[in-house]
Amino acid sequence: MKLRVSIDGDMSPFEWTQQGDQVRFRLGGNEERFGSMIEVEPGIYSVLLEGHSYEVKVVPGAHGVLYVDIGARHLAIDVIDPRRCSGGVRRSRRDGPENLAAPMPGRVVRVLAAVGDDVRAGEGLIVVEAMKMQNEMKSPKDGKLIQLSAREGDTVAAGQVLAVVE
Amino acid sequence: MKLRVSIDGDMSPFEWTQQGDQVRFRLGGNEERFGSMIEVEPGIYSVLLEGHSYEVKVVPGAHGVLYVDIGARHLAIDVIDPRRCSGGVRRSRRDGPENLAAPMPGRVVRVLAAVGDDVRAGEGLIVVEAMKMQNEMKSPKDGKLIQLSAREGDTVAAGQVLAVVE
Amino acid sequence: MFGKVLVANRGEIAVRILRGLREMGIRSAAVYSDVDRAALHVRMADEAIAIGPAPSRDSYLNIDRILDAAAACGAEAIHPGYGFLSENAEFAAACESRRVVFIGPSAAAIRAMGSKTQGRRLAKAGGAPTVPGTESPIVDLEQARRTAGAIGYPILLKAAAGGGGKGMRRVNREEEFEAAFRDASSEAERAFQDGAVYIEKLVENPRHIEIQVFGDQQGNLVHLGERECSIQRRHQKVIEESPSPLVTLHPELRQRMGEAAVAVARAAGYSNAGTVEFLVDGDRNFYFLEMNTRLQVEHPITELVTGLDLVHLQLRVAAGEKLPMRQEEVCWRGSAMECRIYAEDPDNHFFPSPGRITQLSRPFGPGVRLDSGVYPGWVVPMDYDPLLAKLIVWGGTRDTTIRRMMRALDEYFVAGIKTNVGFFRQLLDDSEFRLGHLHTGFIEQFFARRQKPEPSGGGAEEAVAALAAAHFSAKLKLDGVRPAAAPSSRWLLDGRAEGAR
Amino acid sequence: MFGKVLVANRGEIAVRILRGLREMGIRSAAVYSDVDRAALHVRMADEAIAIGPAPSRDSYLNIDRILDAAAACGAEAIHPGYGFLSENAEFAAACESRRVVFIGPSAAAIRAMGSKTQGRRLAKAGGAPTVPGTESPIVDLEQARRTAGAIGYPILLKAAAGGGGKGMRRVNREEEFEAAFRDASSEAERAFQDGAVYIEKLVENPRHIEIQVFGDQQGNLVHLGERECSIQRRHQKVIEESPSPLVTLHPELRQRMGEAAVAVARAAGYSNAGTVEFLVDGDRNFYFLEMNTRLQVEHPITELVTGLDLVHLQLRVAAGEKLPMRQEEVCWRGSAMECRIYAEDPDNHFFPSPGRITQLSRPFGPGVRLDSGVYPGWVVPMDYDPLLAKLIVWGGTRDTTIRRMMRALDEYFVAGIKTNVGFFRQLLDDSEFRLGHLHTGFIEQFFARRQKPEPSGGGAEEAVAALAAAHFSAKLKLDGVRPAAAPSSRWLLDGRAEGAR
Repeated sequence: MKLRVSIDGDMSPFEWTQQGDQVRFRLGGNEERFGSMIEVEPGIYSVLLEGHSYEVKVVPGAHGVLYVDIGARHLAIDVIDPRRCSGGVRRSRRDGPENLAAPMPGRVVRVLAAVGDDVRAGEGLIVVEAMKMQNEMKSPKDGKLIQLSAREGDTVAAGQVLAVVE
Repeated sequence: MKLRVSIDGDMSPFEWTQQGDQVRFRLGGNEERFGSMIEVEPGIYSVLLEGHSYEVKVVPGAHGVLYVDIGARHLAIDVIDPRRCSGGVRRSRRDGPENLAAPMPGRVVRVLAAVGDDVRAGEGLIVVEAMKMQNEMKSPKDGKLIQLSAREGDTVAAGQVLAVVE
Repeated sequence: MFGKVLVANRGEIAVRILRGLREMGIRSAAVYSDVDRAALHVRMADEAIAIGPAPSRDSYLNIDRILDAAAACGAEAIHPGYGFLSENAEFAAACESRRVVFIGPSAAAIRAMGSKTQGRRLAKAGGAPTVPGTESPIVDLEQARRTAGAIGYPILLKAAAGGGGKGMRRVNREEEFEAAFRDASSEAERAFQDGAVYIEKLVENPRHIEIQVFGDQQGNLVHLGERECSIQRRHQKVIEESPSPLVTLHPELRQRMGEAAVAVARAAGYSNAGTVEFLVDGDRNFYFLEMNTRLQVEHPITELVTGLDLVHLQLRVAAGEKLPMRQEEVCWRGSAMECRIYAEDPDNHFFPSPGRITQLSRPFGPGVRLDSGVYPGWVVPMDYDPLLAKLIVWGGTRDTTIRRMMRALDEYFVAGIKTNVGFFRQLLDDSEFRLGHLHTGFIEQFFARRQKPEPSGGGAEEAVAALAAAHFSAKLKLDGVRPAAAPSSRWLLDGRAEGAR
Repeated sequence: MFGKVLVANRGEIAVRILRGLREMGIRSAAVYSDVDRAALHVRMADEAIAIGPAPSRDSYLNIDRILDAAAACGAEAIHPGYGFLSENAEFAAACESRRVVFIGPSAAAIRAMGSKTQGRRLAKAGGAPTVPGTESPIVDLEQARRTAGAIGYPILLKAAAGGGGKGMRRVNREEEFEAAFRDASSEAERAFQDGAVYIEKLVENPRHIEIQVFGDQQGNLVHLGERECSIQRRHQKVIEESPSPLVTLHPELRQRMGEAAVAVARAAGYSNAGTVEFLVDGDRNFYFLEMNTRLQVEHPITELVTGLDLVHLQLRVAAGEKLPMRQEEVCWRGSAMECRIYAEDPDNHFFPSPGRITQLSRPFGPGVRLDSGVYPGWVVPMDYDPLLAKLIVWGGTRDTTIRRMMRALDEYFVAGIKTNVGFFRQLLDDSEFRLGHLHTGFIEQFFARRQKPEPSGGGAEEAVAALAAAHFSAKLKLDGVRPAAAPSSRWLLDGRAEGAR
């Protein structure tokens, strides 16, 4: 499979194939490698390569990023399959509507603005609480609040869009 | 659901219904009970009943029996659904062909008889080994070995029929 | 000894107390809120009583419901754990009037230490040094400003009823005083329904070292040595250890601080487990900070070095038994350290991370103790404190303990929710930490100086990491929408949808 | 200190040694047979080398393959664990000639103690009492019969190369002598390729108490106290504890046996970790039984009471360091106990139970240590020893330790394969066990006297058990054929098919 991976922000081509536990893979311009990989527990991989034994742990983060622990290292990896989408590139637009997404799962404890309000960048719009910690979600820009899907008492998931500012 | 259960060999009628974690159940001639049951981990049940908190652990044994640990007790329970089968009653026939089943998972290390041999009750027929322990499977009766499905080196499962004596 | 004890708490500390009860052959009763029906403490108790909806004020903080539960099941005593009602004098008094034993000090002792200003007075009465400052809350702003000037800036304004950094402000110059006072007072009012604020001299980058004390109802009091808790983030302890590296260098400190702590406890008429917190400055002067009138989160490190079981001891003492040892019989062996495992996301501002635990691998082996309140499949509720577990390690020396802790952290894996396990690995690898150069500003400085590890030779680690990520990613796509729990699966789904744009 | 060490073992002991290496900052290399590719010890090592197919003689017992693996990865030393090649003098000698350090005693010391008859001679030379019997294997049947008569029946015939009860026969009367000799000799020949058999006086229902010794290469030798291992089933230890309840009653025994053990070790020119086993009769006479020239399965209980790490010590001593303590600096605290968790079915004649572990919940909390070689989802191979894990508990007193062990066993749950966890709960609940009335015939007598617990009042437990069973049974039917591992799922399927008849 031919992919592109971004490791801590550095993008490289990545190829791999698997047959049973036997894997062949190549990262960027490096030589092709041959090894053995088994997912021994969900999200935990045992990889044997050139005599070394690696225990690799993978957990998904926000926006499709995967956090990978290997040895003493903690890497943020994006895996992009070019056949499926142009993917992985973060939106960097500052024009047009911007979403306000919940930074953590929690409960909406206060809504500080209403649809149609003019809001300023950095102005607090919604307060989400979880585990005795409150987080004030601030407007990403000057503009108008055109959508508001959070109500006080709602339970929200991390990444859930609660408001849109245009 | 109306069932019959055998607890350490004592057979009783048993009824139960469930709605969410709420359960109603009645064992034998006792009063009906109301409680809360959740399978908190596979095979582990948390049951709250009349203020008591029970942690109940269930593992399947041979021949459909379930071993249940509750408090200090270790019970062998057969659950029989009368609508599905007459079930649960152990074969007690001593006439006709008798099966020789592997008492444990393992590997066949020796076969001591051949199909057609006349064998005597208690005569060793097959030796199965697992985890450095050998187990000699003995003929259940005097008779003729009419079937033999074990060969040296075979891997067998517990309960798998390896021979039949008629 | 009691026949039945009710545990008025949840999470890891409820589980820890339930284990202690079972080990002593005492029947246990748990209480639980609606979202805690399947919690580990409910599973592990002999009896369990529902006490109301998720919000703490309607369940774990509701004195009447707790006392009704104790009456309903016939418990002779209540263990409050830490947090919730554990330092609530009104609750202790209500237990006394309902003739159920409160496992802790008297209501009077709790009340005395509940006010920081009164605590300071008691400490002085006991002869323990306190940070220069005022003994009573500020009433006259002008006079307070003069006092602050006399003490010398920088100073701290602190809530009299306070804790956890709430209602606390640093004041560097006289010009900042008035605004800081208003902020501190209104924050204290919101947090504790009490706006009283007092002044303390600010000790720059102190060590936080505390002494465990224990008293029986016959008036015997001992100390069980110190715990160093300087590693804090936003005024919350994250790593504790015993002995303190400072005490290892200067062993006489243990006795001096221990005696001061016992004197303070004696002045307060203290019994059962308590902790006297001190600040220690660069010249090894120590100052009374406050007394925590309950079992401390970090009590296990004291258990590991002394070989005592503090929960068993609490039960014995509360039942009227004498302390089984004299001060000179207390001895210390080796080095113990605790990491508090929180449901929080170090990659995202340490935001809380409640939800379903989909995968949980935990450390085992020599010198490792895990006090945990969770299990695989459990949905960590968003309603309570994010402490999931405490990883506690013992070793013959501090160096062995740190390496063993690293080893244990390597064995720890949680998926479904985020934890700070990886953050500890970075912290413990820090050379200043290894040297034992600890102070309360440590983590802030660590954040400033920490660097990404250099890529290893040949890039094999990156390539292997990419390989695992590629497999994981392919599996996620194959699985489609996974049938997991609401919060985490929805979050996962959102994350993937975003990434696919 | 070594830069890299190869661990020539598998299972829980390989994992335990790998943890020790990581804690000392030493790079580790594992070896594995084909069925162990995904084993925990392979996951936990820094490097891993395949050494052949599943049968031990082709992999873990193959000296050349192990030494080639060590050479290939550049390991400076090999830790043999216990079992496999750990007491193989030829292997130790081969290490010496290949210039890789064998972490253990010299080949000469292993050889001396490998023969039981020579071990007895060394013990006598060191002044340790031995059970009356012959110093050399039987050659002349007639003369042997006369010797047996002189010693007095009952006697034991034992294989000189023996262990684990193989090649051992009890002889009650002279008439039985000849047949027993033939049986013992031919069993010994089959098991050890050596039919030599010798005579020992039979000590009826003795205690089995052993002494841990430790030596450095400078000739310093200490003992680390005793372990009582009287609870055995078919000559296999199942529970060990330290201190021995007998030593608690008669503290002078520790010193006397300790000194005898050190004397034996000194006579053998011993270094590194070793264990001297004694039988103790009803009059507290102790007799040298044999010396195990390796780390013992039950070493963790000694670690918990002494606060020493025996694996760390083994590595230091093997690297040429001096023992870091003198005899008088060794001290003991509290009580430790170990239960050996085997893959075996107590409901079916304790038959082995290999297969996939489908569910695994393990105990945590104060005083609990688990040394395990398995993980959920792992397929326990049928090719090796059934020891899955060791549950080790520490408490201030034996009584606390037993209650804590019961608590920990309650928290332990394994599905997919069978274990003896439930059997331990019955054993530890036995009043004779609680009283510490231990001897090697204990379990046999326990089987004879144990009774079913009485049904509890009202039959609530039966009703709840039936409820859970009914739910489980309904779920099984709903699931249909479950996609589990070959041996266990097939077995499950067969089980169900039978039950449905």
